[in-house]
Amino acid sequence: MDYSETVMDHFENPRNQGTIENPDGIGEEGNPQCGDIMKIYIKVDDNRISDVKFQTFGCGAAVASSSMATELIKGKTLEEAWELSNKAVAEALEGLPPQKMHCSVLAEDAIHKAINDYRVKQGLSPWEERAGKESHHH
Amino acid sequence: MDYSETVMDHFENPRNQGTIENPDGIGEEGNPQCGDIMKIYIKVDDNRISDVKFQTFGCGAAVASSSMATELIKGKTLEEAWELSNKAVAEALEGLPPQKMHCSVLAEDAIHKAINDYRVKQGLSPWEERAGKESHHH
Amino acid sequence: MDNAATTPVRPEVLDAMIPFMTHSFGNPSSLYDIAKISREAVAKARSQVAAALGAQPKEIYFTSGGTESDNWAIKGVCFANKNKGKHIITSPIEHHAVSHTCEWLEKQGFEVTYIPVDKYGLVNPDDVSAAIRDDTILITIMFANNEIGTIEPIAEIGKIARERGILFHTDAVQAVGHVPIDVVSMNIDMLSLSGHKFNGPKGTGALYIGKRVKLVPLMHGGDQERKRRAGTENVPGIVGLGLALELSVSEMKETTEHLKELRNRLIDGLLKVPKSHLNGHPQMRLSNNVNVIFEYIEGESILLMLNRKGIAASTGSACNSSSLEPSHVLTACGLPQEIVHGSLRLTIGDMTEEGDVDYLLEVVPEIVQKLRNMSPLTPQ
Amino acid sequence: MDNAATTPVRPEVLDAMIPFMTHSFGNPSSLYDIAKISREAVAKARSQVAAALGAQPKEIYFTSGGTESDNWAIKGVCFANKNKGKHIITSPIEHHAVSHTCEWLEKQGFEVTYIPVDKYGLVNPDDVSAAIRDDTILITIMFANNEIGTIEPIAEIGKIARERGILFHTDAVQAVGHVPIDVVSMNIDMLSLSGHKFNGPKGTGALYIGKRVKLVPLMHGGDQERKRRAGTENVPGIVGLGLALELSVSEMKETTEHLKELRNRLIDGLLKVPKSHLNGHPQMRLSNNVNVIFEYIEGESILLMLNRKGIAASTGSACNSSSLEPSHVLTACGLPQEIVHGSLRLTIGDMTEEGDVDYLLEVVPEIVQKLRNMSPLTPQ
Ligand SMILES: Cc1ncc(COP(=O)(O)O)c(C=O)c1O
Ligand SMILES: Cc1ncc(COP(=O)(O)O)c(C=O)c1O
Ligand code: FES
Ligand code: FES
Repeated sequence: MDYSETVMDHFENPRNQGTIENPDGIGEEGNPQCGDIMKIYIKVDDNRISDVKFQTFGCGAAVASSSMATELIKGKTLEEAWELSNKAVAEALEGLPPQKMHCSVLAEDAIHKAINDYRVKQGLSPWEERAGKESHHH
Repeated sequence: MDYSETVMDHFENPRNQGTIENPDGIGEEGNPQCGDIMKIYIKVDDNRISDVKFQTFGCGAAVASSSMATELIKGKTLEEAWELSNKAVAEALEGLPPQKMHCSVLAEDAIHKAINDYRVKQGLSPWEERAGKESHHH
Repeated sequence: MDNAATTPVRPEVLDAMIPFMTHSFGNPSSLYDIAKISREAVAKARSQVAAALGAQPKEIYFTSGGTESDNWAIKGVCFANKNKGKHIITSPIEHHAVSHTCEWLEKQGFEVTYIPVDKYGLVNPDDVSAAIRDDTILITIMFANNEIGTIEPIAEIGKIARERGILFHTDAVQAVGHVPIDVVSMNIDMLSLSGHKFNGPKGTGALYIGKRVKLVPLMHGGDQERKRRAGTENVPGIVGLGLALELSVSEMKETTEHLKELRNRLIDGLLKVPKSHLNGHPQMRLSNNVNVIFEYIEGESILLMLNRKGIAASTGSACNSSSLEPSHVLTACGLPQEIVHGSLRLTIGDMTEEGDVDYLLEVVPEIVQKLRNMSPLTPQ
Repeated sequence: MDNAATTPVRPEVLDAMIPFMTHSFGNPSSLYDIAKISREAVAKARSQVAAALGAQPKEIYFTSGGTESDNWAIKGVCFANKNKGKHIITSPIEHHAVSHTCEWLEKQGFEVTYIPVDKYGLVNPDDVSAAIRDDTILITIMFANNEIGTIEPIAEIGKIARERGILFHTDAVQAVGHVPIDVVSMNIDMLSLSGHKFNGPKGTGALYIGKRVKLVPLMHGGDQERKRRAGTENVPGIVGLGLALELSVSEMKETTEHLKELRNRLIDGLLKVPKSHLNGHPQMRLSNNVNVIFEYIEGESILLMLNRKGIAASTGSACNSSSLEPSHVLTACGLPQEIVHGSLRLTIGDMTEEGDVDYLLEVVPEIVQKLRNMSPLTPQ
């Protein structure tokens, strides 16, 4: 597996790793094929993600994607955070090997679940996944 | 092809190579499979092979067998010469590779033909090949 | 720490190979003198391999590796006997060189029975016996497993196969040079080995084919290897394989003792980590193999961390394979999916020292702790 | 003088291989850093081979030699397309790695058409076109013949195959590194090559597989080579093959000129012997190949005599083969049986010098005379 130095950096020194006590939203996503699991915790203030943490059971790409994705949505509005695609995560990591793209999808999906968890708890209707979006079940 | 030094000696310095003018018997034998041809000329005095020559178109083992076989029958009675088996030729050559045993059979057969050619010319009935003898057509 | 994957060529083996690369380049199947040197060197290697297995030299056929030997043995017997029967018996923990070959043959109309293994990865010979059908043409069970190191009851299976008149092939790629083998007393009809698993060259292997075995070539072509395996002989490779195997066998007793000591120390130390378990059989295992599961964490990430500490290792995790399927070996041993992902295989070699083991016992627990801190599965 | 059989490894190629035998022994398919060096070296070799053929690196698959490449291409396409059709077109002068593979496939229910060759060993592309049937799935015609050196009209055959939508494989074992090749403009779908024919290591080869080709693996097993050719990569071998091919191609123009000069001199000199004839095409022939028939004498005995003079050579005579069948190539060219036995193949290489040619021109006529004196076929 040839990972970029950015992937290895985020893998070895993961940003935002851990949990949030009393989070405003939690999203958990797993890939049944590879068995990996990612959990995202968010704190929302004023429609912005004021804090975010992750826990990941998974490969190097999964850990690095969690770390990078949480960095990218921290401080962003929920709308902005929703728009974060797995491709953007992979790009920010300076690329992922083709068979590891699904690991970044896990991050996108876990964030969406956390946002919708928050929305539902707020009594709002969940946002819908855009059509034709990449799946982590390949 | 691993030939013994005796084979190589008889191949490089063939004994009795050539023809006999007005021979008493000629035997020619060919192997239709490998295409090789051996021709034996004999001179008979007093029921003994007083001279013998060969011509061979064939592999190293065929040439060496011709050379060795002619050496072995020279001066022998026709009965003794008839008894020379291809195995004896091969043994005298210090062995032949298994797939080259048929080359020595060629020598045995050509000698038999030469002896019978002589016998027929003398008005005698030809001798019969012993049963179960090795064939050069394998 | 990944000696089961591949080993470097020993210096004396390399020295023996080089002349055949640069000088004596004759083709051993041709006539001329220069080829004689090659021919004799190949003959010597054939005797060396035969001696290591208790076989006759003419029962040894050189190939390009363990994979070719496995493919040849299995496809060769199946295509040669397809009029006799179409049933194959194997185990679910075979190397892919065997299992994928069997799967392909299933698509060609053959039928395969997979004998289940117990939690240690052991095949029960009685199960093999029970699985034999009238149309069984081949039993193929590996000698020792490459992931968990379990050594199978080969002599018992061989006895059953011989009694029932069925051909028995064993993939002994992990065993040859490491475990005593005797094809005669073990009733083995065909045996695969691979040069680079015992400090011989990569791209070399052999298949032992007992005299009574008929099989179709995998490589059709020239008359090499008694017309059964075509292709210009890889003379330097063959020379290297022969010598490396001879050396391994002559040093086997000593090496094994040394490795077992290190292995046991490593296992004992790793099992001190809470929620860790040994995979494979505690006694019937290769002396170089350690395979441990750490719950709640994932294998590829362990490997990456180890790699950063300068240690090469292997895992049964799906994330480390391009197929995304977790180890079929650990799954067959009955390990639940969540746990299969956290396995770590460390295979030691003659060059492993006590200090290496100590270093591992220092870094692995730290890595496990770090990854467990990160994992959503770790109980609070 | 038998460079078509095998060539020694060039010193600079050996130097490039050795580190991968003794040090960087990582398995290129695994995770750890040490493996990265191997992985990059294999990638470089793949690019070198691709560049030599005008192909993409991902269309190059490493094998254990020309024989494996031929077997894989032909069996692989046939097994993958057996529902589409079962007809193969080939020539009667293929290397046994192709012809014996086709013969085996005939036993498995495939049908083979052998396009006749003319007296120079040339296949007529129109004949190929005429032989195509609705169920033709593969055309396999060699690039250059190993016995008589004739170079086939590959681009023309490729054009026909592409137009008719049929896969085209060529055994280019004798051509690669010696003749310019471009798989794209020549419409070649698959191409076999072997490392030891251009001063690379024995036991190495490659198969070019164009993007549109589907074929079944010959080696089932691990995920190596994009899951199409299993088996631990022979990293030193692959590195050596890549470099040797790059060097051969870069020096091709110069080498070819030099060889042609020597070759023509040798041919002219040998044909001065009465009742001698050139085999193969006078112009469309490999620059290293000389193949001459001397009437009334037999090939093996010529070789033995030459051997004693320190010269290695080759013959199409049956007496030199363990099968006792004379050269199928010369027979296909229409030579009568008596004459087929007297052929002599001399193949020169970059290390051949003018003095070697002079020496040959001195000894061969003497040997021919000596053997003719001994032959019952020589007219008095
Ligand atoms: C034309 C041709 N094809 C195939 C082969 C087989 O190559 P290898 O012996 O390297 O497997 C050879 C060489 O022997 C050859 O000359
Ligand atoms: C048990 C087993 N069988 C077969 C193989 C295949 O051997 P190779 O990669 O040398 O072809 C291996 C090694 O990878 C193995 O461990
Ligand atoms: S998350 Fe499945 S392999 Fe990375
Ligand atoms: S006589 Fe036929 S090969 Fe010797």
